Formats: sequence, C-alpha cells, structure tokens
Amino acid sequence: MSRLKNNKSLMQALSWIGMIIIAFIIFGIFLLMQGANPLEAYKNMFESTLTNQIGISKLILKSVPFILLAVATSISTRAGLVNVGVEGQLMIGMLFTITAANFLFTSLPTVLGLILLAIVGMLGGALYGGVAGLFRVKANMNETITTVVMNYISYFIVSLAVYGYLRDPEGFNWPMSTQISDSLTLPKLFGTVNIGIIIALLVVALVWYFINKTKTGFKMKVVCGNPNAAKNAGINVNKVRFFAMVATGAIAGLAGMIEICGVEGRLRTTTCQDYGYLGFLAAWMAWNNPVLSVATAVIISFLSVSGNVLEFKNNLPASSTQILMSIVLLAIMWRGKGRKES
Amino acid sequence: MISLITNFLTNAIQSGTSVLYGIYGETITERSGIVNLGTEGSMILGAIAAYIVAADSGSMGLAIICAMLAGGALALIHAYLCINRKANQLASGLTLMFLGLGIAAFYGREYVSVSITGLNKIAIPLLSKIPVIGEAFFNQDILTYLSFVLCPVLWWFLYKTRKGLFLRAAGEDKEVVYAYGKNPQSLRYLATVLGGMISAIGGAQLSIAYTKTWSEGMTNGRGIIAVSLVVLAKYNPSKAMIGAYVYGGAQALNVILQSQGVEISPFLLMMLPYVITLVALFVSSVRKGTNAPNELKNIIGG
Amino acid sequence: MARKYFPFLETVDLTIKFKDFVANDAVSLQFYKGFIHSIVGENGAGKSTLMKMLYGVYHPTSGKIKVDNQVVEMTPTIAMEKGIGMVFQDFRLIPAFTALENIMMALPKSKLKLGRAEICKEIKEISEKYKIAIDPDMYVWEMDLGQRQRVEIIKVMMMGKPELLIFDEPTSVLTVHEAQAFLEMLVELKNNNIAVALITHKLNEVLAVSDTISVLRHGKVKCTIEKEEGFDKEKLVGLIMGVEEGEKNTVKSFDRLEIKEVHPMLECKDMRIKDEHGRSILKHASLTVNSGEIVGVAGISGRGQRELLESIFGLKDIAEGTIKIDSVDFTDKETIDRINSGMSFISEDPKRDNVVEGMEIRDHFVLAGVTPDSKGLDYDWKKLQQNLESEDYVKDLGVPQLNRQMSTLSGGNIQRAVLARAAIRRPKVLLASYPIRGLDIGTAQTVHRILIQLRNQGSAILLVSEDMDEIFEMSDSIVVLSNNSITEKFDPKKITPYEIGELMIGGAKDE
Amino acid sequence: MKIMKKLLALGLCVSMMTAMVACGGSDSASTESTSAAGEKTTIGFIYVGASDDYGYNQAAYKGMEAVKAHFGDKVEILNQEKVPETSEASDVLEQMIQSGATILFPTSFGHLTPAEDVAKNYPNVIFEHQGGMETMPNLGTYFGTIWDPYYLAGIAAGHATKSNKLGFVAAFPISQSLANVNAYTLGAQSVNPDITTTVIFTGDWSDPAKQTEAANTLIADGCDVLAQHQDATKTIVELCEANNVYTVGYHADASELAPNMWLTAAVWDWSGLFVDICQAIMDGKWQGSQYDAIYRGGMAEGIVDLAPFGKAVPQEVQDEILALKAEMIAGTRHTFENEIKDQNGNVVCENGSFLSEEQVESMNYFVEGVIGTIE
Repeated sequence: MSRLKNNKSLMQALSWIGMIIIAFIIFGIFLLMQGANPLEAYKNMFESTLTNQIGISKLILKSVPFILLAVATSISTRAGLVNVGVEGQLMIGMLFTITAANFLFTSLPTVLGLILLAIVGMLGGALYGGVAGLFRVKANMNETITTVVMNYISYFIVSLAVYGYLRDPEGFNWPMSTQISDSLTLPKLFGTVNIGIIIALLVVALVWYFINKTKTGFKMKVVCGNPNAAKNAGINVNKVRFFAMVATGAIAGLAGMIEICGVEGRLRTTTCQDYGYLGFLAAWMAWNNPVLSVATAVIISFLSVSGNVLEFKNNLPASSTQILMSIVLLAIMWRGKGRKES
Repeated sequence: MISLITNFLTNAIQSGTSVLYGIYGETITERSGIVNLGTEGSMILGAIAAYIVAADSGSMGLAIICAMLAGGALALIHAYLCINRKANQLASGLTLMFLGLGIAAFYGREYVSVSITGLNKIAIPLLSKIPVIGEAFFNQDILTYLSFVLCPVLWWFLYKTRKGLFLRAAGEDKEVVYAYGKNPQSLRYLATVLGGMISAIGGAQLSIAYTKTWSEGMTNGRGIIAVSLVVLAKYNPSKAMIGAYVYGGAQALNVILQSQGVEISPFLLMMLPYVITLVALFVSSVRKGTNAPNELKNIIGG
Repeated sequence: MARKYFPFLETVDLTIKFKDFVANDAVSLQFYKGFIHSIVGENGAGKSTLMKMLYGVYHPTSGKIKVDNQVVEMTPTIAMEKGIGMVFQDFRLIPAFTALENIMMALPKSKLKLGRAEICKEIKEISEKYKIAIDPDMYVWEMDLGQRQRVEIIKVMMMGKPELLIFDEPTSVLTVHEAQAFLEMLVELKNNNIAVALITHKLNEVLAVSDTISVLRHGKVKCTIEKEEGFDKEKLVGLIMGVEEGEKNTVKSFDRLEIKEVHPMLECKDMRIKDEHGRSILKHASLTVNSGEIVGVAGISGRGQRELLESIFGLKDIAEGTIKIDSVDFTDKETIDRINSGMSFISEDPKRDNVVEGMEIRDHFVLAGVTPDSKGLDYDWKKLQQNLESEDYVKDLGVPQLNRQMSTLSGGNIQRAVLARAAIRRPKVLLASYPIRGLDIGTAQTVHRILIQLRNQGSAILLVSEDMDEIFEMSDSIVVLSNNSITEKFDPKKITPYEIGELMIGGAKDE
Repeated sequence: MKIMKKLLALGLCVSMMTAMVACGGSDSASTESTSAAGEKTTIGFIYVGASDDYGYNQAAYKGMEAVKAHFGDKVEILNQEKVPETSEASDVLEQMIQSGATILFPTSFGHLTPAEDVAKNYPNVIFEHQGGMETMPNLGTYFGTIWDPYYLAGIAAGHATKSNKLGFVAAFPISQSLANVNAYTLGAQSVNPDITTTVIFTGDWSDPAKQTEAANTLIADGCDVLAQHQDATKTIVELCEANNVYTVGYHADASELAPNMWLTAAVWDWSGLFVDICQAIMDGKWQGSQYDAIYRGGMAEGIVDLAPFGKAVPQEVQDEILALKAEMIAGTRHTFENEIKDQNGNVVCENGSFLSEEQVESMNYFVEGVIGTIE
C-alpha cells in the first residue's frame, strides 16, 4: 500500500518536472525564432544562478518574499476566501516598517528593534488585510474584487508617503525614503543571505501546523468547505474569515518587514512591485498547500533571478522573462492536480 | 464652467470606453460561469495587434478584426485551462495577463515610434451641437459609438436569445444545461472567447482610436479594473456603462482638479478612481445583494 | 379499461454496472400509453438509475430499450424527440430565471422560432388542459415547491408531444393538498393517453393511482402487479423490505412512556421572524415544547418552517420576542451557546447545511457539538473515533465507516449520520426538520424509533414534516403554521388530519 | 513523510534541469569561447524603463548604441531594461559583473544606491551613474543640464501663446520634472510675466491614455502650448497637431509628428559622452579624469540641446533664442538666476546669484506662475 503511494507521488513529481521541461522547450522554440541559442541561454541561466554562491544567495533571498506571500495567500484560501490582496498588504507592511524604523526605533538595539519592527510590519499588513476583511464580513463585498482595487490604492498610499514625509532629505528630492539604520538590518546567515529564509520556513511550518493540527484550523476548514455547515455548527463564520484576512495580512506585512530590513533598506514606489501577484500565483500553483508552495516560490524566484542573465546575455527585452515565467506557470497549471489527492 | 462640464463628460467617456469594452467582455464571460482576470491580457494584445496591423496595412477594419482574434486567442487558452484542465480560474487569468503583457511588449518594440492615422473623431451632424453633452457623446471615434451600440445588442443577446439564455444557464447551473442536451462547457468556451474578443476591442480603442500610440503596458490595469467593475454593473451589459463611467468620471475628475490647481496631493487625486470604485462597490453591495451567477460563487468568494 | 396492445416503451434485460456494483440487473418492464406504472423500492434499489437510463442520461451495460417496438440508443435528445419527458426529483430549474425562461430552454428545435407570446399561449393551453396553473413571468426563486414542480411538469410537456412522462419522487416535497392535486393531474394525463412512470416512496399514493406496480429490490424486478390482480399494502411493504411472506411487519410499535415530571424545555414567546426578503413571515408566534414531548409542526411548505427552526437554533435573529431553553433566556445568544446548552438541529437539507467538502464523517460529529477531548492545540481524533464506533446509535442507524468522506455519501447515508450525531448527544431540545426525507421505509422506522426513545428519555422534540401520517403517528401534540403565526397545540387523538389540513389552508386564504 | 517527498520532488526537479542544461552546455562550448577570450571589454547598461520608450531610456540606449558602433569588436555590451530602482538593480549589476562586465552604466538616478551597494564590493569595476550627486572611488556620475534648453523652449512658447496659459504634462513630482517646469515657465515669463503654466501629473511615465486625458483637459482649459516630461512623447505631440495647439517636445526631436504646431524641444545626446567615458576607462585614464567625479555637461558639450525649430517659430524669435543660447554656452547666462520666487512667494534665488546644478537637481518647489500641487 505505501509502496503504491510512493510510486504515485514519484510519478506525480516526475510529471511535474516533465511539464516544466516542456515549458522550457516551448520557450526554446521562441528563443530560436529570435535568433538566440536556447541551449546556451539556459546554460547561462542555470550556471549563473545555481553554480555559485552569489547566484544561490540571490535565489534564496528572492524566494523569501514569495514563500511568505504564498503562505499568506493560502491562509485566506483555507478559510474559503480568495485574497489577491497580498500585494497591497505587503506594501502597507513595508510602509509601516520603514516609518517605524526611521521615526520611532532608530536607536534601538538590533534584536529589540527588529522584533518591534516585525510586529509593526505585521500590524500594517494585518490592518490592510483587516479592512478588506471588514468589507467582506460587514458589507458582504467580494474580497477578490476589493483586494484587487485596494492593491492599486496601496500603491498610491506608498507614493504619497514616499513623496511626502518619508522622503530622504539627502536624496535630492528623489522619491525614496531614508535608509534604515544599520542596527536595524536583519542579521546575515552567510554572504548576503539573512535570517529571512529561516523565518519564512518557520512560518511555513507554523501555518501548516496551524491549518492541519489545531482547532482553529479545523474551524477554518469547515468555513472553507461549507460556510452554511459552519453556521449550523455554531462557528462564527465572519470571525473566522476576518481572522484569516488579518492573518494573511500579517504574514504579508512580515514579508514586507523582511524585505525592508533584510534587502532593500529603504522604500521606493517600485519596491517589491508585483511580488504579491507572483506570491498569489505561487500559492495557487501549489494548490494552497503551504509546504508545496515553497517549491513553487523557489521556481518563481529562480525564473526571476536567472531571467536577468537570460536577458542581458542574449540581448533580449525584459518581456522575454515575463513570457518564460508565464509559460512555466501555464505548464504547471496544464498539468493540473492530477486525478485525486486526499 | 460649461466648458469644464463638457470637458469632464468628454474625458469621462473617453477614459471609460476601453474599460467599458472590458466590462462587456468580462460580463459575458462571467455570465457563463468563468472569471477571466486575463481580460487585461486580451486588452493589451488587442491594443498591439490593432496597432501593428494599422501601421503595416493601414486598414482599420482589419486592425480591429486582428485585435479581436488576438484577444480571443488568449481567452481560448484560459477556456482550455479552466474547462478541460480544471485549472484555477484566477491563477490562470493572472498568468495569462502576464503572458499577454509580455507578448505585447515583445512584439511591440518596433512600433513604439511608429505613427498611424488611426480612427479619428466623427462628429454626428446636429446631435454633436447639443450644448454640454453634444460634444461628449456625439463627437467621438467610431469605436466609442460602437460601445454605445453594443450595450443594447449584448443585452439582447444575453436576455432575449436562446443562445444567451443557455449561456446564462451555464453560469447558473451547468447540470441543468447538460439535462437539455447542451454542453455547458462549449457555451463557456464561446463566452470566454467572445469575452476576450470584446475586451480586445477596448485595447484597440486605446491604441488606434483614443491615443493613436503604442506604448508598453498601455492598458495599465484597465482590464483588471474592468473585472472589478463587472460587479458594479451587476453582471448586466445594460448597466456596464455605469461601471465604466464611474471609473472614467473619477479619472476625469482627477485630471480636472489638477488643472484647476486644487491644492490636493496629486497622489490623492490619482487614487481617486480606485477609491470611488471601492465606494461604489460598497454602496451597491450594502443596498442590494449581488446577483452574481451561481457557479461563480465557487470560484471567487461568495 | 381497455387492454394494452403493445407498450410505448419497453426495456429488455436492462443491466447497468458502475465498476463492480450492479445497479440494475436484467430489468424488463413495459410502459403503456394511458396507464400509470409505479416503481417502488427501497433507497438504493436502483429506481432512479433505471429512470435515468430510460431518459438516456445513463447508458446500459447490456440490454435494450425499445420505443414503439424499435430498439433505440437512448440519449436525452432522442428521448426528447420520442416524447419521453422526465420530471426530476431535484427540479432542473434555475432559480435566477423566470418560469418562462426555464421553459424556453427546454423547447425543442421545432419550436425555436416561436415568439414569446406564442410560447405563453401554449403554456396557458397546457395549464388549462391539465389544470396546472403557473405564472410564466414569476422568478423560480419566488415560487414554493409546488409551483416549481408545476413549472417543471409544464416544461417537460412542452419539450415535445408528451408520450411518456417519468416522475421521480414527485410528491415528496408537496403538502397533502398539493399532493392530492398532483395525483388528480396524473389521472388527467392518463386520460389524455399519456404513459406515466411514477417513482415514489409513498405507498398510499401508489395504491391510489397506479395501474401497474413493479417492485425493485437490489436492482432486480422483484415482481410486477396489475391492478386487476388487486394491490395489498402489507404485501407490498414486505416485498419492498425483502421480508418473506408470512413474516409479520412490525410497523407502529412504538412504546411511548408516560413522562412523569414535565417541564417546559423550549419556550418561544411572541416572536416576529423575517424571511430573507425582509417580510415578516411569522408574527406573534409562541410555542412551548416540554421535556418528553414531541410537537409536530404542520403547514404548507414555505410558511416559515425553515425560518422558525433557524431562529430557534440561533442562525437567524428574531425581530421581536424571546426564546428560552430550560428556563434560561437565549434570545441574544449565539448558535454555539445553544448547541452547548444541549440543542440539536436536523436541517431540512443536510447536504446544504451540514456536509463539509473534504471532511470525514467523524469530523461532522464534532460540528454538531460532540466535543472530543483536547490534545495539545488539537482534538484527540483517535479517541473520538473509538468512542463513536462503540455508540449504539451509530450502529443502529448503520452509519458508514467514520473515516469516509461525508460528501461522497448518498443522501440517505448523510441523513443517517446527521441523525446519529444528534441522537448521541441525547439533546435537551431536538429540532428535526423532515427527518425521514430520502430514507427508505426500514431506516425511516429506525429513525422514528430513535425519536421516540429520545422523547422517552426526556428530550423536547420539535418535528417539522409535511407528511401528515408522520405527524400524527409521532406527535404528542400538533401545531399548525398558518396566518403567519403558530396555532395552539392540538391533541392528535382529538383532531383529524382533515381538520389540520383545513387549518393549513385557512391560513393560506387569509394571506 | 509527504512533505519530504514533495521537497524531494523539488530537489529532483532542480537537479534534472541542471543536468539537462549541463548536457546542452557541451554542445554550445564553441560559441562560449569567444567571450572567454578576454580581449573584449564588457560594458553593462541598465535602464529603468523600456529601452524603446521613445524617451529618457531610449536616449541612454542610443548612447549605448554609439559606444557599440564606435568600439565595434572591442566591446561586448550587456543591456537590461526595466530594472526597478530597488535591490533588483543591485542584483542585475552584480550578475553583469559575474558575466564579465568591468564598466557599468546605471542610467537612472534611482539606481544610485543599489549601484553603491555593489560598487563597494567590486572595487575593480567602474560605475558611471546617470544623474546623481554622489561619487565613490570607482563610481562617477554624469548628467546634462536639460533645463537650459527647456528655458529656451519656454521663450518660444512665450512668444507663441495667445491665451498666456501654458500646459505641462508631467509624470511624477520629481526634481527633474520640477526643474523642467520651472525653467519652461521662467523662459516664457521672460517674454511676458503674466504667463502661467498649468501642470498635470499623470502618475505614469508612459500611459498614453492618461497623457491624452491630461492634454485634452489642458487644451479645454485654454492652454495653447503644451510641453511635457513623459517618456513616449509621441501621443501628446500628435494630439497637439490635431488640435491646433503648439507643442514643445522632450528627449528627442519629434518635429515630423507635428509639422505645423511644433515649436522646439529639449533633447539629449549621450553618444559623445558615453564614448568618451568608455575610452577613458579602457585607456586606464579614468581615475583623475573629469568623469571620475561629478560631471555635468550642457549645451556646450552637446549633451543636451535645443531641437530644430518648427515653422511656427518666427525667424526673429529664433534669432533671439539662439543668441541667448550662445550666451548660455559661454556661461554668461543661466536658467535660474536673479530673483526667483516659489509659488508661495518665498525667494528661492537671490538677485545677482544663480542656482547650482545641485540646487536645481534637488528642487522641490514650483516657481511663481505655475498652477499645480506637488505634495
């Protein structure tokens, strides 16, 4: 019995890989049409990213936000909500983090400062997610639609702040915030890789445990499976949903804090743009399984990091990476979930 | 003052027209039980396809047809993935949006600096002379007029024809459609592809009629906003204009307030269309529940 | 009665297998024009499967279907052309559409060109001819179940020249009076030389109208009886249940204990309840259920039954009035408080209200207030499963294996699980809405026995049903929903079903 | 267990792809060898937007093309467009260094901090940043005084306007845009002090629809000369021609798009500068050269210029402007000199002085006569 199961998941993994290879072949044909040598292009991509420490560091660093945003998305999904809003929640998380870092906690010691910043970042994301949650439970507004619109609004809120009170007085009036102080950067593990990846994996484990092994997780499953049944079981559906939106926002906000304190150091209007949408895709590619979404997040991160090399080595426009990424994602989707997975 | 109002109306309609096509397209698609976030992708492909054909052939009719084909082709992928492969509709749509933007940017590189004649405004005699509103409604390009005409046509198609009836039924309960020996899946294919085609006209309107320019990513989220506005339009083509012009009006208001030197941060004003959309959704949701097609409730939250 | 010449439709050794399961085994039946042929049998006897084959939804593994003596590869389209119409158990209607729109979808190609006015005219003709009144422009969601069924029937009749109409459990959702009207309509159809196939649980109806009765058991035709041979209810029940002849059936042998200390367990006072459109569907409604008492609620469907139970269970807010459980005011408390105080609710549609996709049966017990021990942040699922497996009610009702997915179960099995989880808690107050809907006669009896047991142990039970027999058989007292309110309690021994029916309609008239 | 399997699956997936590429690698070894020869200098350019945007980025791209044409086989060029001004830029710069780049051109102001982050780790790689005011031992910065030709264009506009209302379509309230608006307004006011400039920010560098909306609104509001700071300038130029409104271009000469209404434009030409910089670096003479520090060039160096006049500019006006241009090139006149007040009446430049390039490039106000809000 377990042998059979082993074979099945092996087959599944193989067919997954097969689909990704097919995507690369399709894009290879596209490259040929552009007069580029696909084999060389792919070789460059893989070599530059996977065969040296700098490439691997970049891969890991970039995976962190995608992992966190995917996990964040999956919490909402597990409560029966389709939250496309991690983009905006991430933005607001970053905004809160940078504001606190530059105006409140500038001189705090590292550990305390970072913990406080993490809380503030999560608070920001949670707040923004919570607003969408309120719209959902109080006004019965579809959260997919409201979060999409709120993503746009968050962009302008960040712009307002970055052009306004956050603006670096020494930045020649350029729209960017002041750099956070060195004491508030995340400690490094090795090279440029900071502890963000550990936090991300911890969050994955926590969320997995939470969804599968706790009573609240059980309630969420009921709400997701059949909100009517949840009501009949005396579960406060709105409370669970609101909680899920807040939790999603908090994790997205945490991703924002890690990006600010670990990678970016300051906030600009374009910081982490579209990360939320890619994180959302990473979650849905992995059928909202937090553990599996680590894999999809790494794939997206890989494409995004190695895509740079693909472009400048072959003199291809930026749109080509976008096309490659879409084809890979479409291939994974085409593969689908397979027959059944309990 | 009068000219301000005229200008406001004109701008509102012009900003709203491309979105209006997006709403039309997405309404048809969603009525059949499919959500297509790839509307943005269809629009941008429509924009570039129309521009390329308009620049190379000079035929605007051909340009529009090619735009529809391109937008429809992208929607076809969506239909295939969602219907045959049971992919998640939102994920598929979002990915196709990225794909459409990528392809359009890629093939549009050589056309950024190319000029076209495009579709010019045609003033309708007499009507365009009506004070205040004449200029706004009756001195527009042909695609804007088409968007006016499509309103009753699509409504008639959805609510008064047998095909439309089944198409809506596919969005309400596909088992019922099966029971009548019709295939709801093929109806969904039809609706998705048709939706993609109509959305693509919106893209074409942007590139060859309104701005006569190709620029990368020029749809700039209008397709995504259109998907949101379908809710405001109550999934009904006859109310699509409300949705489109609420957005267009807010956009026009932003620009006009800036031109009047109003001392509000430009970013707050740029936020306006989205905030107003949100408020409108809020009001319409509080006033009356949604009348979303039943099958959609499985895809996007209640 | 004119004897039959050759059947309009005939099945010859029709067999269908789903994987290893033989759902129908060599079924040979004949359907004649102008005759009503009833198919009876337990749940899972294969009745619905058989009908779906006749209509071409399923394709037989072997065997033939003949129409007018010619072999036909049946599909829904061919069925429509041949004049075979099926009125499904779950109406194939779209609530968001009007009756007319629903009917238009069903029209065959030949009627495509017809305009709206012509279609309306034809609807009117049919409704006059067979006495089935509907309003074509009414939205289906606004209709009660009887109206919906009439739309469904007219729709089926307009699909072609009706030759054979198949009815799957047509009266299960209808009130007594609606059912009566329905049976009259069946006779009308028959007199118009239409063949009728009727699937139903309700033997009284079968006996009243059938010309032929076939009993299906385990997918096989157990026997076919003609009216001339004479119908015998007792014998039919035996055949259906698979009880050998001679063995006596033990229906209605409930031992009702006298309850000594009676006190009010559920008290509702002066409630005003709004329906989903904000209209007051019940006003000044008061109701008391004592411990050890079963109160039957009679009423025409859609007169506030659902709203009443949902309000008592806390799913709906009441606009006015108070609700007390065991003398404690629960008016403003949540559903979860009511569950914890010992209230259980068997909903009218467990699939809609109780079944969670992707969850096991055992999980559903927790949802109804069976609280397992904690283990860390989680429940102790292992222990729960062991406890449940040893429960009598679980065994009694034949609940399937507890780790099976609830959503994959049949309607009957879901009902079993829902009943078992309510009974296990020995609830103080049990709200039971159509508890035997969809159950075969055997299980229905078990359910009734369990309800009586619970009553004897002191549960206060509110029983909502449209089946007058059930109400009279089970209730200690009966109330009627009418006139947008609740009547006083009646003693079933002192009132007749007919009088209750009058009260129900009386309410309807004054609306 | 299940998790392990899935992780295993991922590992397998990655390793298989590596294997696949490794196999492919051997086939293409021959093509690889050329770049490993080491004779070539690898130069990397990153652009914040699309390199074909018909605007700022395309101007830099043209500079790159000049470098390519000038050095031919001696250089290998790496281009990366649409690089956000975030850590993404550091990533790309570092990846380019990994691919052998020794000269890097981060061509947007916002690329500065990411470039600095990388520069400190790679002291042997030389960075030339566009538009900043900071330098490092291996990072120089250059820019052009584009506001000077914009001032001159303002004079042309001042003569052309009848309504005394000028329009300006900008994207974001960044200093470069504010400087352009101010220079343009001051130029026009030098003709007629009553002239005002109405500014609309579109919130986007190249959204043609928003450009159209803004331009239409300005025209409806009575503006009869429109200038802009947008990428993809084509939309507004063509729209002006269609509406009989004079137009001032930006970035590049677009006079053929508006034969009747074209006045002039402020344009870039990086080709000479880029070639010079690269030459200096390749000759080993970069250290200590002018490019090693903050370098600013203007019309004198040919980095910025005034585009050819359109037929709508009368000869005498052309002469006047060209005379002034000569003075500016000689350094006797400046765009921002003598008393200048901002919108609130505060004096931002005293009589008898002029603003330094640093002051201009960090401008955060509109001058008097501009209708518009920044924050």
